[in-house]
This record gives sequence, structure tokens and C-alpha cells, in this order.
Amino acid sequence: MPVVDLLALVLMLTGAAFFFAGTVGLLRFPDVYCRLHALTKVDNLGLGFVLAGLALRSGLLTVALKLLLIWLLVLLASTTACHLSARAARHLGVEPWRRA
Amino acid sequence: MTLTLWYALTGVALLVVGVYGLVSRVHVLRQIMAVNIVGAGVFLVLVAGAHRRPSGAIDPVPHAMVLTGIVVAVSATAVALAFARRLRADADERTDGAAREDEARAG
Amino acid sequence: MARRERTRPVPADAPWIVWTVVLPLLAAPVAFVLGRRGLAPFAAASSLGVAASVAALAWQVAAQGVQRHRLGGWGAPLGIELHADGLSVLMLVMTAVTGVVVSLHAHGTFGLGGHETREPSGRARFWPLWLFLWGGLNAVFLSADLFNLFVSLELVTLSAVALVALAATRVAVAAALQYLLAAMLGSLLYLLGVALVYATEGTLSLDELARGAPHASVAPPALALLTIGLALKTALFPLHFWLPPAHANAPTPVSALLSGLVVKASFYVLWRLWFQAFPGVAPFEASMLLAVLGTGAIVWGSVQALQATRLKSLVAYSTVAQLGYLFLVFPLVGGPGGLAAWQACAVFAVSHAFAKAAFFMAAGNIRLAAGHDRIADLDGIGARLPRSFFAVGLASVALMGLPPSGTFVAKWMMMRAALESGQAWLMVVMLLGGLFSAGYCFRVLARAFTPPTDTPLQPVPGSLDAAALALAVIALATGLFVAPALDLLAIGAPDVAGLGQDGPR
Amino acid sequence: MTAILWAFDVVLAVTLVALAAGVLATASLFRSIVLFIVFGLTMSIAWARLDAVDLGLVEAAVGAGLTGALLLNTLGHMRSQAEFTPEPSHGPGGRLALALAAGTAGLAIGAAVWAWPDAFAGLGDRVDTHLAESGAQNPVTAVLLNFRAYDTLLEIGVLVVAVVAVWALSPMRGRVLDADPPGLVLAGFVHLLVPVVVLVAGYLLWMGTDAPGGAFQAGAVLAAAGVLLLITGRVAPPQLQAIVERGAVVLGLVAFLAVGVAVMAGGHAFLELPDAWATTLILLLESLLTISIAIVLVILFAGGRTDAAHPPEDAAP
Repeated sequence: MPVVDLLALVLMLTGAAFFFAGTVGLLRFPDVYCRLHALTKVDNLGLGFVLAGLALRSGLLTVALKLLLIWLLVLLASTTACHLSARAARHLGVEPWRRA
Repeated sequence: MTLTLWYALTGVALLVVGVYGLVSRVHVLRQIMAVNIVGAGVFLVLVAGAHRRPSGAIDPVPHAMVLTGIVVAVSATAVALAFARRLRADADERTDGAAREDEARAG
Repeated sequence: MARRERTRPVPADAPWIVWTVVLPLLAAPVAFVLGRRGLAPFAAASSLGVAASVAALAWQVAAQGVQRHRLGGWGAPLGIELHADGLSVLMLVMTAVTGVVVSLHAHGTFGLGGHETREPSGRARFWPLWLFLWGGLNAVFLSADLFNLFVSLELVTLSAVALVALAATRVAVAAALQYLLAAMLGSLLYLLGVALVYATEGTLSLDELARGAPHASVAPPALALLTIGLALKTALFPLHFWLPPAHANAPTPVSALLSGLVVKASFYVLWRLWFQAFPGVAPFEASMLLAVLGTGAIVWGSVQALQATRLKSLVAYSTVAQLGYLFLVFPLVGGPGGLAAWQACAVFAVSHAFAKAAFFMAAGNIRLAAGHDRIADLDGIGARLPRSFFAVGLASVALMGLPPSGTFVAKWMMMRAALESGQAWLMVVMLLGGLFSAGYCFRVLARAFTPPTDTPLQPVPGSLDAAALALAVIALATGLFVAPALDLLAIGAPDVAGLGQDGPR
Repeated sequence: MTAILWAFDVVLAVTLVALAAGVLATASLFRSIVLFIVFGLTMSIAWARLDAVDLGLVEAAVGAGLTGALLLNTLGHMRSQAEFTPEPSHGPGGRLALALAAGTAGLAIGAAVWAWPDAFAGLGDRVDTHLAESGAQNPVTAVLLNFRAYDTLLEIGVLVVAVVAVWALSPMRGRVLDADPPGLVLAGFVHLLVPVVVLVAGYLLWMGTDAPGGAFQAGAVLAAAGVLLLITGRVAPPQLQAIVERGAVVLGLVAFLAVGVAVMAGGHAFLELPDAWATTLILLLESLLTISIAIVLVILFAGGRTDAAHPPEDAAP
């Protein structure tokens, strides 16, 4: 296996690991605010790794640029969605979780 | 089992689930979603069948048919939802009216 | 290039087959953009234009035989073809005649404001939807392609549903919603049937399917799905649950269009598929099942009509019953006298369209005048509303199947075919159905002979009465035009049971 | 590798069926709609797996995105009473009979599918033969705008009918949209995103003749931008009072008909695109269709007129 492909594989597996962590967080964290952390931060990073791996594998600059654009858009969208979810939760009166 | 067969059978399964849901569920939003699931199943059968060319390319005709089908389904769904909203709004209006009459009678 | 070879030389005369579809589809968006401005002359001009194009096409078919048009210049199977034979033309004429007269009624009705619809701008809403519906109906009757029929039927369904909701009452919108969901499910089942056909035959063209030998293991389930989907859209008992509320609560002209024309469109497709695209695929038992369901429709619909408390409900249930006749013909077409049964079905569909639309318009006029349509409270209505009541009477005669109506001729042809093929029970069903329809029609007619009440009546605009009367007269007179209709039907008629020897192909 | 792909196919199919069942079985309507959106997105993965990228794009934008937004918007209107009303249903016996009937029918259809020949060209070979004459390199676009353009024409008619149907309903009192003020983050997001979305739509439209994409994909993406502007209150819901608005709705349909009829003057069949002009005409039609489709979808989302006499009652203070 060429080095580039190996590197791409490592990157994508790393990304998958982040997604896994994010999903565990989504399922295990105690309240909506914590879960949003897990979803947005971790998954965005995971997506970044996966896309980096894909860009490497394609070996084309245009594809890499498109993937970068997609990542930036997802970052933007998930940030906004996270903010709106948190705001809606607060609007509904959901109290942040505190260690009992 | 081929890719075609697997996804076509998945489509049939979706169809069965959707039809069952359409007939057994009463809320209109649920029924509208059930019809859309039936549609997804039918579209899957169509496109799965397009994946059998010996050359490995796809048969574009079912793809075009499904594209048309999706647009038609969205149109019908939008009209159904507009009707559902209208029924709700009418019901609310009537409740409001009744409440106002009650107030008038009390006052 | 290959395409140029396949393109036929340009015919000397205009392709009216295209214009019958294009004109209404072009007029509809224009009517929508116009809004209320100049709508009346535009609507009149476009109705007459569409009717004229239908007449021109009918003349072309009568003079030159079957007309075809390769849309996009490709021809089947890659492209879509339009195809006009005698049956298509008869359906187009049925639509045009009913459509023009009902348009007149609609123009009066939707101009009233407040009575039938909540708002005065009803005309501005009615016209675009009706023109779309008309274009969709014409497209269905001319299409020779399985998938194109799906899209055309969707155009018909969606505009029909929207027209029902024009009544803007809560019951009407609820009925429209139920109608829409049932029709969507019907379309999707039909589309699955199309998928199964295409997956083994590799073509969507009805002509090519008729020529090919269908793949034995797939064609019956495919035809079953196509049939169930279309039966749901045609409201065949017991899949009729959506029809009575939708047809009874729509604005009157819409009820007339729906009961007279829209249910015929999906039936027409079923008819074409069974006897032209897939002849001999369905086992005899399947056609028997359809006839049994048709019998169920006649009995159930009639019993409901006999019990209906509202006049428009009565007429709607009568539609459920009368649609049953169309299905009685299926086991007859394969047997001796099959061609006559096939022709009788088409004649029945046409005369029922006229009679039912006239009945609905007359019933709507009575409702408009009395402010309600409770049958029990319509005492002495015959003396007080003579014109509307006369229209009800004429339409009743046609519905009951008395001479000289086309229904009479059609039933007579059907009964003869039933006797010839040794299925006398179908004749009994038809006679029974006639008695039933006489029963529920007399429930209305009897109100003429009860002492008049002195509740005030609203005036009915003359155009509304004129429309109902005109179509009722046409319905009654159809029997006189059966001979030319049969000549027309022979053009391109399918080879049912090897008996369709007449008719140049 | 094939084993992994098979595992993927199995997981995808099971997920799809489970999501569909979840949509219909979940008690809360809100959850059910969210599952429905997830179902649509999963469907678009299935489309990609079946090499139907065109459909994947449409499904994600229209099937999941727009339909989901529509459902949520409608639920917002119904929330007052509908959400937790128990759904009366058939008795257990009736449901069992229903399930048996649906299952039997499914088995019969499955058996028919099972009997399909493994190798089958359909009309694919004919499309390939004539692709060069069609004026489009993307075979799906060639079918939609040339070989079977008549279907597409009627389909645009269906879209316009849907708009007329929604518009023909009498005006509705009360709110059309949640009148919650958007807030800085959302407003900034929309500000940034809308130009990008317009760019992407243009790209999809331009690419559509050669690669996956085209009028529907571009129109759906553009409509998403419109819906964003609508829910953030940047633009008011179209009321279709102005002739220009109504004209934009029917633009695609009328242009399609006009092109179809115009070529007939040159001795061609209806909708026959002359080879030399095919690419130009397809691009022209697709551009106009994109505009109409986007506007139609936005109007369908807004879902009818509001009564000017009754301004939204629950506008934010």
C-alpha cells in the first residue's frame, strides 16, 4: 500500500474514532447543553479528519478545495444549529445540569 | 444475491411498512409521512432495477422517472400539508370564536 | 443520423393531437397570471379553442384513421408517443362537451360569491385549475406510454383535489385531503406496477408492450398492482371510501366534473392496459373478481343513495353505483360478443358523464335556490323550480337507462353480450341496478308531487339552469348518436377475443 | 472489500426499514418527523450506493430537507393540541389482519422482483446511442430534457398546480411562520450562506448537462436559501398578488411549452430539439426552470396566503 493511501487510511480512521466518541457523548451526556458539545466539537473534528483523508486519496487539488469548502460550510452550519438548539433549550427553561 | 435484488427487496419492505402505517395510523401528518415512505420504497425498486446493465453503467430512464416521481410526491405532500394546516387553523378559529362568544355571554 | 431517418415527413395538416394537450396547459398558467383581469373573455376563448382542437382532431381521426405523434422526434421506446384512436377521441369529445357546458355553470356559480364559495374571486381560482385538469385529462386520453400516464394522472388528481378544496368549507377540505391521500397511494401502487413491467420488458410504450410477449412470472403481479392502483383512483368498491365526501362537498360544477370525467380517466387507463397493452395476461378469474366488485359497487352505492339525506350525497353515491357497471364488462370482453361489450362500456362511460354532470348541476341549482339540499325538506320543489326540476327529471331518465338515452343502448348491448357468453347473472345484476337507480331517482322526483312549502327561495341565475338543462338534453339524446360513436370506436379498436376484425389499424 | 460493502448494504437496508418503522411507531410526532428527515438523508446514501447521484442530491435537498421543513412547520401550527393526542387505531385483531395482508402482498411483489433477470439493459443502450444528439452529456439530463421531455413538462405542470392549489385556499388567519427574532448568529449565518448557496445552485445548473445536477437540484438548493430568508424574516412570504410573482411561478412551464411549440414551426415534432441547438435550448430551459422551481418550492413551504386584515397575532414583542 502506498504511503499516501496509508496516511489517508489513518486519517479517516482517526476521524471515525472522533465520530464514535461524539456519538457516545450524545448518548451518555446528562443534558442537552453537554450533548451539543459532543455533537458539534467532536464531530466537526472527526469530519475534518475524514475529509482530509479523502482529499489525500483523491490527489487532486480541485477536489481537495471542494472538500475544504464543504468542511467550512458544515462548521458554519453546525455552529449555528448548536447555538439555536441551546437558545431554544434555554427559552424552554431547560436548566443546565449540575453535578448532584 | 445481487446489489439490485437486495435494494429492490429493501424497497418492497419499505412499501409494506408504509402501507401498513398509512392504513393503521390516524394522524394526518403520520399518514402523509407514510405515503412518502411508500414512495421511497417504490423509487428504490425502480432505481435498483436500473443497476443491471452488463456494461456496468446505469440505465438512466428509471433515474429520470424517479426524479420526476420525487418532485410529484413533494408537490402532493405540500398540498396535503397546506390542507392539514387549513383544517387546524379553521378548528382554532372556531375555538377562538366560541371562546369569544362565551366571554360575551359572561360579560 | 438515426433520428432524422425516424422522423416522418411533416404532415400537411396541423398536429391537432398536440394542440389538444398544449392549448389547455398554456391557457392555465395564463389564466393564473391574469387573476381577475379580463378573465371572462380569456376563459371563454380558451375553452372554445380547446373544444375546437378536439373537434379538429376528431375529424382527422375519422377521415385519416389513427393519429400518432412522436414527441421530441424520437418515437417509442426511447421517447414518448401520443396516440389518438377512436376510443381516445370519444373520451376527448366527452370531456370537451361536458367541460364546456359545466364551464358555463361554473362561470355563473363562482361569480355569485358567498353561496358556493366563501369568496368573490372564485372564478380566478377555478379557471386555472380547471384548465390544468382539462389538459391533464386530454393528456391521459392521448398518452401511449406507461410512465407518462402516471404523470398525466397526477396532473389530473392534483388539480381535481384542489378544485374540491375550492368550496373552502371544513368538510370539503377534509374530504379533499382524504381524496389526495387515497389518490397518492393509488398512484404509487400504479408506479410500482410500472417499475415491475419496465424491469422485465425494458419498454414503457403501450404499443410495444402489446406486441411483445410479457415475461410470464412478472406480468400478473405487475398488472395486479396497476389494477389496484387505478381501481383506488376510480373508486371501485370497496376502495370508494374517499369519493362520496369529496364529490358531495365540492362546489357543484366541480362535483359535476369529478363525477362525470375525472373517475373515467383512471378507468380509461385500466381499460387500455387490460385489453390493449396486456391482452390475455389476466386470468378470467381476475376479470370475474372485478365484475363481482362492480356488483358490490352497484348494490352498496344504490343502498347508500336510497338512504342519503342530502341530494348531493345521493348523486355522489349514485356515481359509486354507476361506476360498477363499467367493471361488469370485464368478463364479457373475452367472450362471444366481446367487441360489443367493449364498445358498450365506452358508450356507457360517455352517457353517464353527461347524465351525471347534468344531475349534479341541477341538484346544485336546487341547493342554491333552497339554501340546503335536505331531500326531506324539498317538498313541492317541482312546481317552485320547474326548470331545475325538469333537468333533474331528464338526467334521471338517462341515469335509469331508459330510451332514448345512450345508457339504455349501452346496457342493452351489455345484456346481450352477457346472454351470448352464457353469463346471465350479469344481466340480472344490470336489471337490478336499473331498478335501484329508478328507486333513488324517484326519491327526488317524488318531491314534485308533495304540497309546496312557502319557505323563501333564492333566485337561480338563468345560465345555471340553462347549463343543467342543456347537458341533460344531450345526455338524453346520446342514444341517437350511438351509431356514429360505434363507427368512431372501430378506428384502432383492439383485437378483443379475435373479434375486432373491423377497423383499419 | 466486497465483504465490507456487503456489510454496508445490510446495515443501510436495516437502518432504512428501522427508521421507516420508527417514523410510524414513535408516539411523539416531533420525534417522528425528525426520524423522517433522517430517513430521507439515509435514502440519499442509498441513492449514492446505487450510482444515482442525481437522485441523492434531490433527495437530500427536497425529500429530506424541504419535506422535513414543511412537516416541522406544519407541526408548529398544530402543536397546540395535536402533538400528544393518542391515535385511535384498529383493534389488535384488525391490525394483525392488516399486517398479514400487507406482508403477503409484499411477499408476492418480492417474488416478482426475485424473478428479474440479472443482466438487463433496459433502454440504457438506446440512450447511449443517441446521447451525442441529445445536447447533454449527463444521460439523466438527456432523458429529462430531451428524450422524455414531455414527462418533465407535465411534471412542471404538477408543480404549478400545487402552487395554484395552495394559493386557491382562502387566506389563513394567524401566523405563517415562527416570528421569533433570528438573533445575531443566525442572521450572520444567513448573510454568509445565501451567496454561497446561490453560487452552488449556479454550479449545479451549469454542471447538470455533463455531470449529476440540473434544474431540479439547482432549484431545490436555491429554494433552501429562500426558505432560510423566509424563516429569518429577511423576506416576507410571497402572497402572489403581483403579476410578476405569479409570472415567475409559471415562467418555466410557459417557456417549456413555447420552446416545444416554436420548434414545430420549423417542421419538427413537438419538443424536438434540433441537434445544433439542443445544448443551448437545454441550458436555457434549465435556467428558467431553476428559477420557477425555486420560487414554487418556497411558496409551497410558506403554504398559502395570510389574511392581510389579520396580522400575525403572536409576533414577537
